[in-house]
Order: sequence, then structure tokens, then C-alpha cells
Amino acid sequence: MSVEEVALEVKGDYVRQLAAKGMRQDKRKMDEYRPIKVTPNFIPHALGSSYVELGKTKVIAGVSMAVGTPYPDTPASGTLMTGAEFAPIASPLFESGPPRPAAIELARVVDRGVRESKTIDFDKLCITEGEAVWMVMLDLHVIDYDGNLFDSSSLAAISALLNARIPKYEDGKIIREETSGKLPVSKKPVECTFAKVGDVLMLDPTLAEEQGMDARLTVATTEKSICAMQKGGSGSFSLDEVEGLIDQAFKKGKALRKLL
Amino acid sequence: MSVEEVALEVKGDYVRQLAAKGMRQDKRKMDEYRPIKVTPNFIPHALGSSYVELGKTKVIAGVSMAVGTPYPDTPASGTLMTGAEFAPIASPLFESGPPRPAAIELARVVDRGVRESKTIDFDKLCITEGEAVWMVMLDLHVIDYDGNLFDSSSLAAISALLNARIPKYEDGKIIREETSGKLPVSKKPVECTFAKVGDVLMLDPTLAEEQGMDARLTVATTEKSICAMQKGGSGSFSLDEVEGLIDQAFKKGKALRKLL
Amino acid sequence: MSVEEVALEVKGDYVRQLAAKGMRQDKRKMDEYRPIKVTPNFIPHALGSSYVELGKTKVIAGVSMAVGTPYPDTPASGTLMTGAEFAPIASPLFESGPPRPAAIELARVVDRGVRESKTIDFDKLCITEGEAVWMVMLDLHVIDYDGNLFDSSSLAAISALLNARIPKYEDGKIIREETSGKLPVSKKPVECTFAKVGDVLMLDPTLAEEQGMDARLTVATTEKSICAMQKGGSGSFSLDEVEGLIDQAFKKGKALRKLL
Amino acid sequence: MGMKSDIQLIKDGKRLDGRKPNELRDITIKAGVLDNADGSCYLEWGGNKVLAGVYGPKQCLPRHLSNPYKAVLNYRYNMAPFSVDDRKRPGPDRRSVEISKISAEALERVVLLEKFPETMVDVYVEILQAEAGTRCAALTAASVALADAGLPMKDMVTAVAAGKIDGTVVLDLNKAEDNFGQADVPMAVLQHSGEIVLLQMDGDLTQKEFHQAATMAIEASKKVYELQKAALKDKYKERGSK
Amino acid sequence: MGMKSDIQLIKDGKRLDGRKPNELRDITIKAGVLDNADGSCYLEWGGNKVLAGVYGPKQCLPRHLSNPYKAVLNYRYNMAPFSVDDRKRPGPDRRSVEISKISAEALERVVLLEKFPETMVDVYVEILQAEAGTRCAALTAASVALADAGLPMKDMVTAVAAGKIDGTVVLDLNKAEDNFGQADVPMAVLQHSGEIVLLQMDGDLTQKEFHQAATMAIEASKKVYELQKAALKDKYKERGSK
Amino acid sequence: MGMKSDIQLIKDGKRLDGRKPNELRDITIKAGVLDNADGSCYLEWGGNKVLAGVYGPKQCLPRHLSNPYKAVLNYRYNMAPFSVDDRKRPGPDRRSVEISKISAEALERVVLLEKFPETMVDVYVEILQAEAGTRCAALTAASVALADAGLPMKDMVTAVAAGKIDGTVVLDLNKAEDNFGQADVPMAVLQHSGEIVLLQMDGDLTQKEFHQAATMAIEASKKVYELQKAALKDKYKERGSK
Repeated sequence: MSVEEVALEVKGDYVRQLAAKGMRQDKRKMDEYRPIKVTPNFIPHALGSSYVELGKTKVIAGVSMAVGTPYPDTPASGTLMTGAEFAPIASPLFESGPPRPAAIELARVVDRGVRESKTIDFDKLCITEGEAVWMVMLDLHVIDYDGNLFDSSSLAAISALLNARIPKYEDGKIIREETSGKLPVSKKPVECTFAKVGDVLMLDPTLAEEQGMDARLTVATTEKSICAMQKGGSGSFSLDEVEGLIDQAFKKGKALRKLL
Repeated sequence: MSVEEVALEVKGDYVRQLAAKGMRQDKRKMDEYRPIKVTPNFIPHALGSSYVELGKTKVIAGVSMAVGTPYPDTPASGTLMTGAEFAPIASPLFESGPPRPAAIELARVVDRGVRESKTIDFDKLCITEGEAVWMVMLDLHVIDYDGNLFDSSSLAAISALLNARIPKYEDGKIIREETSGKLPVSKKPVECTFAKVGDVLMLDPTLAEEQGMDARLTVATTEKSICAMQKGGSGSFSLDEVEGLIDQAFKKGKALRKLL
Repeated sequence: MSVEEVALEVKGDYVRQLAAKGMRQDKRKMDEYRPIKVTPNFIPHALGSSYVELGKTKVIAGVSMAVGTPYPDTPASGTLMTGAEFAPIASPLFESGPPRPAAIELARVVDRGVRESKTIDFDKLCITEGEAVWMVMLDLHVIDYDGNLFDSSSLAAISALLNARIPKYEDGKIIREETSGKLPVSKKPVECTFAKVGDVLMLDPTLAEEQGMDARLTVATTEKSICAMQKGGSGSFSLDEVEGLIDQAFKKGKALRKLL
Repeated sequence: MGMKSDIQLIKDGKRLDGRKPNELRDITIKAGVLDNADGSCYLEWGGNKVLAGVYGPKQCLPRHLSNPYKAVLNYRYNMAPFSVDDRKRPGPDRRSVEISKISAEALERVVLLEKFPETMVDVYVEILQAEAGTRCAALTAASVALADAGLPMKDMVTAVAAGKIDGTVVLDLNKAEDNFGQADVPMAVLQHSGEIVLLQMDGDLTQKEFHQAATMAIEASKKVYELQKAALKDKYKERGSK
Repeated sequence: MGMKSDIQLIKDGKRLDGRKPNELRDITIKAGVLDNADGSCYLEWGGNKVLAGVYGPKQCLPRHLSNPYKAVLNYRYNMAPFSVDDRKRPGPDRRSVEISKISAEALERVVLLEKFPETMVDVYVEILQAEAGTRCAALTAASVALADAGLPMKDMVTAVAAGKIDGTVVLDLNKAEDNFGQADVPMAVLQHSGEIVLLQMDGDLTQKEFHQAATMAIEASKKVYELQKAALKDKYKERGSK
Repeated sequence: MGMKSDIQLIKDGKRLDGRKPNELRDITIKAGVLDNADGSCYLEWGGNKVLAGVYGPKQCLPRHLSNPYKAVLNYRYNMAPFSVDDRKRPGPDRRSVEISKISAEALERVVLLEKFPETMVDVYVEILQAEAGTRCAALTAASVALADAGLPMKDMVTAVAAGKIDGTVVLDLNKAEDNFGQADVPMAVLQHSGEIVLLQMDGDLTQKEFHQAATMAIEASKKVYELQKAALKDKYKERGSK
């Protein structure tokens, strides 16, 4: 166990003691987000991008596009691929190497929020049915890690998609300098993540709170619907708790959507 | 060394002591197979499949097919690819990860028995010469391991191929729900594996017997010919021994073929 | 640390002591190469090849070719790919596995010398613009390692390219038995590597000298120009030193070129 | 979820396979089917065929991953190459890694891992034939295999999915419903405490629909739980009769 | 280097982006931008956006790589997938491995690694947006991040490239110049001693042209060095004012 | 084996390359060709060019693979990228892994590994040019390299293949015969004991034909063995004369 891991364990214990008294380390309310800052188009050379700070957590999302053949069962639809890299620059807890389960889970949960909300009109990404479609590649790059990568990454993702443009495509070639319009993005799905620490439910856990938590629930919503959920951690939720958190997610989601 | 490996080593020593007295742990004769049960079509959704129990050893073979371009030097022939996975569920001795030498050897020896017997008529798997041929993918999935994977896997393999059907192919698309006939399989190559423990030669070694053996010989036969052989282990055989085992393999092969 | 690594460290210290007195282990002058032997066409079945001995260092270069699609930005040009394998047969210091940084650096520095000298006329390797071009694959195979892989490998590389022939290409097929001429190679770029040990600069370091050195400079030249350079090691050079070594590289380069 | 099609998935209150909205597919569970594994289970659930095997508690390797307070629980969800129409390449893909992670977390809630510090428990699930709902089938089988291995457990984990097709909330989606439906909610529930230990959702659900789906899945899990218990009883009977 | 084109890269003594031959692109440097890293630096250099972070000295893992006489310095040059036009696949490619190797060697010259035996120092550089000259931008940022981490250093490493376009030696190639130019010479220099700690070259240069290019790069490095120092000062001021 | 063709491989009792059925291709063996390896051998066999090198006995790494009773023998059969018409991608493929496994097993029979517990012996064989029969050429060279390394051996391993072409049993198939022939039987034999330590076969042989092929290969191995011995003698003479 590294020094960092030991230190984190101690912090996790402290988080639990505080939570039992209804408190959080940074004095936030249980249903309060840390300060959020969204900087769209942070990487202007990329087709779409955004830089999000959520407290000390910092994530960049970038959009790349390529032309490829569609899946046989959806010959007239573009595709989406979401990747997440926990660059070791972001935390002493990350190591180089292939994506670990946590990074894979992050990419898949962000992907699900985007995909299932049907915010991207994939049919408009068809170039020639059965032959050529736009493949949207969404990459999440964590550069400073202090917990709640789900919410920060999904915010960065949707923000990047909202400012993404499609390059021109002519005679089988991509002309990156020119654009053929914006990526067709219609909704703003956002994800809200809650930690359960003992019996306490708290929004937007920090790294220390994630360490101390028993379980985690992420709820992705659009204005009207839940579009994705993911429970994590070795603890559990009652159905009442889940429904209460869904309720909160709808409320907090509205505030998040205003940042976009 | 894990506990399991130490235990196995002890069993291997015991096998050697018994063999020196002309005996086997499970009281089988030296030229006797353990009970064999073949369940063809065990995975009905697969194009071909079979489940084989050889004593406590359990193996599933499954056949998948895809359409691909032929090799340049055989433009009018389908192809065969054989894989073997030692799933860790099968034994405390297996680990996850890329196939180890033993799994590769198994896949290649089973493949050789099938391929060299010319039981599959690869010319009938040609769709358009030089452009599109059926690629047969044969996968061996070991789920319980008590020795002699060669014979159990090759039995499962040929049984799966015998019940395999070719899906329909129309307008460049595979229609899995419909069939365009059975896979053209004409012969029943079977493999017989013998262990040499000290001076004793025994058919169908268990895991403990494989542990205790000096060398191993696998002989794949059709009704009339030897189609593949493979010696393993750090021991040796005399030419007389090899020829005697080939003789036995022809005899035992007949019995195995009846199970198909 | 292995025995070999400890032994090498001792040798490195000895090299430094000698260098301080202006001496080298093998009594060479500071600007002297070890004996060099170039055997072109060592692998006659290959399209091009050469075997180079530089003292005890032994390297084989081989040329393979395939037909592929050109890069989009150079649709009428063939391509070059250079690989280097430090086969473990070459030294107790090498291990099997994917290429380590040193092997990658070697391949890239040799590649740069060849590529930047424009010795290969890539336009002549175009078969059909935008569709099919010759891909030249140059592989360096180190079989005995006693230092200065840069110079020995680049010599082997250019020698192999000089004797390489292009196979015939007809109706979309490569006919290896026939040739459609020699690879268009016009210049003879060669690389000279100098080690800095303390304040002493020495040409063509042995393995022990590489171990003892502070820094290394490789200069690739054609008759008139510098075409590539690479500094290595945790030491440094003054600009004067660099310019002096470039001067030497031009002189020594002439001698190397005579071996080709 | 949500591939477009003109297929009507519910007609006259019945689904394409004849089931009512709140009806499970056929389920068969058998415990103790493997010789090497310390515990095992073979489960058929509709067209799914799933094999679970458990090894442990055993020495934790590599050692630096061991925990001084409890056993480490590893879960490996693995699809056999022939389990799906297009051959699955061997080895873990991203989907398998995610399923393995959340399934391990679900089981950690019930297995008394703190009784076996410094050790590990390996749970392997092989998907032999896949037809929608494999993660729930796998976790249900794994729970039986853990019990069969004699590992002390607080409760049994029972996993069932509900979803939405043609605007109707239904139980236990089959393959067509999974492809063309509107939402899927895999859940795992503990029978005695009612705790939810696995929960995912994708698609489009209102809060009301979620409530309906979750309630339906929890209700159905009771039936599955009975089958889990029966499988373990049968195993002990068989053992006894030998 | 050396892609053919009819583009004239210098017109009337000015380059396509309006620069004079010996003019640098705009450079902005900010130290201390990350919370977790022990030291960090964000640097913009023309269209390049680069982030450097330093961790250490810390325990050397795996242990058998540790050195009893000094700290091991690891350098990881990494391009973000979205940093280039065609998405960069995550993970090190051959180019990144080479750049990482020579950049580590350059920094080994200045960091007093012998003060921290048995430990390691990790230097991570993320290329967020790439536009020619990333290795120099990365190394320049890394040097600031090391100083920001408080690691004792003999000198600062400042990296600048010179090159040749249209037969003229110029400073700090931009993307078009890198693609269609005739030579590129990335260099890293220590300001106090004048030592060259990184040197690569590719293209076609005479000895005279090399002299010109090297001199130009060394001269320009002084300006960059001033920006490095200023960034560190600003950081301390900011800290002080908090 | 068994690619279809109209080529007649035997005409008037002679093979396409002029050999009689029981005739070997030309073989040249040289021991002690490498400086770093503890023992080495360069062997040409028809168009095959093979280099074998041996390191050891040396410390077994990683340690947990060491054996308290004997040395571990590792064998790495490796094809150089340029050894075949279509460039071979570096790194072990499935064929190489299988050949390495059975070749190691063959050598374990003769090297007195029990004299060097806890150590390992690495045998590396590089196929520089391949033209049918590389595994036999490699193993024959490896055996010489082991002897050259001074490792105590019970016997020499000599490998020769026999096969069937145009219905006739012949020795030592060349490339065309390997592609269009009917069977191939690579064997390795110990000269003093007659033991068979490597045996593979693929194609189509009756029992009688196998007997004929095996006898032919064993007979021919005696000639190869003489060349192995001569190579080692020459090496010692050379050393003596230095």
C-alpha cells in the first residue's frame, strides 16, 4: 500500500465520522455541488471540446470524428465511441497502462447518458447508407482527480458535443478546415452522483468521500426522463432511497443544464 | 508454488508408484477410457456445438462462421481457425490471461486432426472465388479439467462440426435464422492420447497421471490413416512403442467414432 | 541487478578511468572504428539484406515489401517502416517482449537517417496513385551486441536497401519470383556515433564504453549534408563539441561509404 | 436499447414470446455441477445458458492485492466465443469488465468476507449461450455457486431485469425486446432486507415508470429466489443420497 | 519534414504567420495549475497547449528498478486523443516513447537526483493541443513543473527548435513549416552553462546552416527562460498573497 | 500440407531439386559463432539459415518459476521478420509457441538439468531464412549450441523430417514438397539410445508408410549427427590453434 493510499484511507474514516454527525469536510450541504466551471471550446483545434472544473476535479472532453462503415444492423446511422483516460498526471493513485475497470465504467456510464437520451441524431450522421457514416469519438481526459468523475465528465462530454462541428466531406475526403454544420445535438442529459456514507446520502462526493462511502448512485436525466442509472460500491440502497435520489437528480439536473 | 500445485505433485508421485505395480488410481485397465458422454448440439443457438464429458473432464466445442476473403494461395477454399480457452473456472491451475503454451498446443493439435484428415470439404465453403469464403471458427471451452484435453476436445470438435449448419448468405449478408445446409464434413478423425509413466503406457491419462507421466503421445486417426501425431513431455518413446500405440489408436478410434 | 549488469557497471567504471588517461580498453584511437565487415545479400531469399559486423557487434538488416494504400497526404508515394528487434540471443542484457525504448530509439534514428537523406525515391514506389504503393519494411535484427548499434545498424540498413529488388506486381498480385527492378536508392547516408566519457570524445563506443559514457551523439550525413542527429544520455555537449563531432562525422562518413 | 423497427412487441396484452408483461422466462437452476470448483451452478434462463464456479477462500495472489481485513472477491464475467451470433473474441472486453465490476460489488454486500482476511474468493461465470439478460442470470447463478461453496452469506443475491417496450413496463426482456425496447433496468435484490445491491438503467423512463419497473423486478425476484433455494436443497439431497 | 508542395513559406522576409525568421511564436507559461501534482505547469506555445505535472520524489515502484545512488526520473510524453486532427489512440506509440526517453535524459542533467536515492520522480506531460514543436514545449513546461515541485535543480532546461524553410534558417517551426520545411533541429539548453542536453535533427543542413540554426535557438532560449522564471515568480507571489 | 496442384513432385525417381527420395538437403554446421552467448551454432540446411544461442545456467528469473530440483530450460524459436516472403511480425505467434514447447521438451531429455537446481538455461533460435523444415534445423542447431556452451548432456539431439509426396515416402521435404505433399513427420532422435524425443506428424499416412518414414528419418539422423560432432570438433581445434 502506497503512502497515498494509506492517507486516503484515513481521510475516508474521517468522512464517515463527520457524516454520522451530518457534516461534510468542506462544510457543503448534503445536496450541494462544489463550484462548477465549464469552459467550452477549450481545445479550439478539436472539433468539439470542453474543460470542466468541479471543485478540484478537472476534466477535458474532446470530440474527434472519422468516416467509417456503419454497423450492419443500423446501416443509416452514425456511431459514438466514448473513451476515458485516467492520466497519471491527475492523481498519485492512477498509473499508466491500459484502462482499468474504473476508467472503463466511467466511459461507459457517460456514454450511456449521452446515447440513451438520444441527444445525438445519429441518422443525420449518415453519409451514404450502408457505406459511410460519421463516427463520433468522445474522449474524456481527467487531469486532476478529486472525486465525482461521473458528473464532471458527463458535463464536459455534453458541453463538448454541443459545440462540436462536423467537418466537410467531399469526394471521399475529410476537409477539416471547412465545416458542414454543427453536430446534431438536441438534449442536455446530465448526470448526478450521490454517495451513501453510513445512512447519509450526499451529492457530488469528493475523493475522500468516495473513499469513505458504502455505495454510489448515478442518475442521468433529461428534462423529462431518466436515461441512465448506475449503482456502484459494495453497499446498498433501499428502493425508497433510490426514488428519493432520482427526485433530487431531476432538480439538480436543471441547475446543471443551465451551465451548458 | 500454490497448495494445488503441491497436492498435484504428490498425486503424480503416487501415480508413478502405482504404475510401477501395473495399477491405476481409478482401477482402469491401461488401455481403457474413462466413461465418455457426448451431447451434440448443446448450445442450440450456435451453428454447431457439442459437450463432452470424459470422466471428470468437461469440454464444450462451438462452431461460429463468418464470411471473409480467402488466402491468396487458396482462393477457392474456406478456412478453419481453432481456438482453445482454459477458462479458470475449469481448474485452480488455470489463470485468466492470454492463452498459454498448453492451450495453444491443444488448439493446434485438435486443428491438425480436423484439417489433415480433410474431413471438411473447404472447396464447398467458397462463395465467390478470390473474394468471399466461409471462415469456420471452432472454439474449445474447457470447463472442468481432469486431464486428457486432447481426446475430449477433439471429440467435442468433430461432434460440433458434424452437427454444424451453414447460415444463408444473400446479397452480401449473413442471414443466421435461415440455413443453407450442413457443413460438409465427411470423416470422423479422432485422437487417442497415451501417457508413458516409467515404462508403462496408459490410455487416457487423468490430470494426476499427466502430472506423473514422462511423456505423452497423441495419435489422430481416420478409419484408414494416421492424420496427425504429437509427442509431448520431457520423456521419450522408442520407435516400437510409437508403432504399438498407433496400432492401439486405430482400435480405440473405432470405439470413439461410434460415440459420434 | 543481474550478474551481467554488475559486471557491466564495473567495466563502465574502468572505461572512465582509462578515458581520463586518454586511453581505450582495446587500444583504439579516439577517432577509430573497430574492424567493420559488410556482407550484402546475406539472406538471399529476402528482397534485400545485409549482415554487418562492427567489432563484436553483429546486425542483420532485411528488406520486405508489400503493397498497401498510401497515406492520404502523400497519395503518390511509397512508404518506409523501420523496426528493430533486440533478440535476446544477442546479449544477456536483452529480454524477450515488446520493443523497449532503446530498440525503438534505434529503429527511429536509423529510419530518420534513411528517410531524411531522401535516398529512397518514394515517388517511384507508386503503383496507382491514391490506391496502391509499395511499402518498404526494413527490419534490423541484432544478434550479438557489443555497443554502437546505431552505426552498425544504419550501415546494414543502407547496404540492404542498396541490394534490394522490387518484386513484380501484376493483376493485383505480387510475383516474388520475378523482379521489376532495383529499389530506387540514390544516396548513402551513414551514421557516426560518438561517446562523451568525462571530457573525452570517442568514436564508435563499445558496450563497456556506452556503459561508462555520459552522453552520446549520432550524426547521420550524406556527402554534403547532415540529414539526422540524435543526442542521448544524461550528460551534455557544448555547441563547440557538437560542431567538432559533425566535422568528424563528415570525414568518417566517407570511409564508411566506401564499405557499401 | 432503442433500435428502430416496425415490430409491434406487444399484441393483445401478450408479448411476442407469449408472455404476459409481468411474466418471467423459464428458469432452471442446478447447483454443484462441476468437480474442480469449490461451488458451482448451472442456470438456464430463457435462451441463456450460464455456468458459475467459485474457488476460495484461497491464498491471495498477487500478494500486494490482499486485504488485511477481509477476503478480496474477484468476479469474472466471460462470454464463450460461441455464445453469441458473431463470434466473441476471447478475453475481457469493456462491457465484460463493467459487468464484472458491478457484480463483484453486489456480492461483496452478502458474502462475509471479513471472516477470511488476506485471502481471495474467485467467482467465474461463463456465458455459454446468450439471449438478453445475461448479467442478471450470471449474478443469480454466482450467488448459488457461492452458497454451494459453503461460503457464509448474509443473504442470497437475486437479479432480475424489468424494462419498457411499446410504452409498457414489462419484466425480463428477451432479445428482441432488448434490441427494440425503450428501457432496461437490471436489478439485484436481497430477499430478506429488500436492499438493492445492483442497479443499472438505460433507455427512457419517467419516475413513475421506474417505480413500476423496480417494483415488478423486486416482486419477480422472489420467484427466482425460490428456485435458487430449491437448487441448493436438491444438491444437498443428492449428496445425502450418495 | 520535406513533404512536397508549391507553397512558398517565406515571402518578403516574412513567414506565413507573419513572423520574422528569428521570431518565436507567442508563449504563455503558468506554474502551479494542478491540485494533486507536487508541481505543475500549463504552457501555450503558438497553437500548442501543454500540461506538465510532477510527482515525487516518492517510493520507487517496482522496487527492482530503484537505484541506490539516485532517484529514477520517469518522463511520460502523452498526446490526448483530441490533440491532433486524426484521433490519437490512447497509449504510448513509438514516437512518444522516443521523445520520453530523450526528454528524461535531458532533465537528468539538471535535477539533483543523487539527493534522493532509492526514490523516483515522475514527470507527466499531456499534450492537449498539438501544432508542431510539442516536444520542446513539453520539456520547457516539465522543467517549470519540476521547479514548482521544489526539486533542487542545477539549472533550468529550456527547449527551442530551429529549422530551415525555403532555404532559410528560421526559428520555431509552425505546422506548415514542419510539414513542408527542409530541416528541424529541436534543442534544449541550460542557461547558465550553455550545455546542450537535448539535440535532434532531421532534414538537410550544411554545417554552416547547422551553426546558424543552433545559435538562433540558443539565443531564443533566453527569452523562453525569462518566461519560465516569470511563471515561477508569479506562482510564489500568488501563494504569498493568499 | 496438401495444397492442391498439378505439379508432379517426383519424376523418374528424382525430386524436383534433383534429390533421391532418401537424400538430405545440403547441411553446413558451425559451432561457436557468437561472442556473447555461452554457446552458439550457425546452421544452413537447404535454404534454411538458423542461428542458435545458449545462455546459462544462470539465475532463474522470475524467481517463482525456479525449480529446486533442476534447471529450467527455456526455448525460444523466433522467425526474423525477413525470414519469410511475407514479413513476419515480430513476437511469438501460435506456431512459434508450439514449436518452442515441444523443442524444449525434447532437449530436457538430454541436458543434465538436475545438476543445476534453481537456475535456468535459455536456448534462443533465430530463423534467419526459412525454407521448410525450420523446426528440425533449429533443434539440431540448438543441440550443438548447448554442447558448445559446455552443458553436460546425455546425448545429442538430432532432428530430421520425413514425409510423403506423390504417394512416395521421402526424406527432408523442401518448400514445394511441404506445400503440395501428403504428409510430414518431424522427428528428433538420440543417437546412442535411439529414443524419440520429438515427434509430430500431419497429413495422411498408413501404418506401413509411417514405419518407412520413421526408419528413413532415423537413418538420416546419423549423417546429421556426424556433422554436429564435426562442427564441435572444428570449434575446439580453432580454439586450440588460437
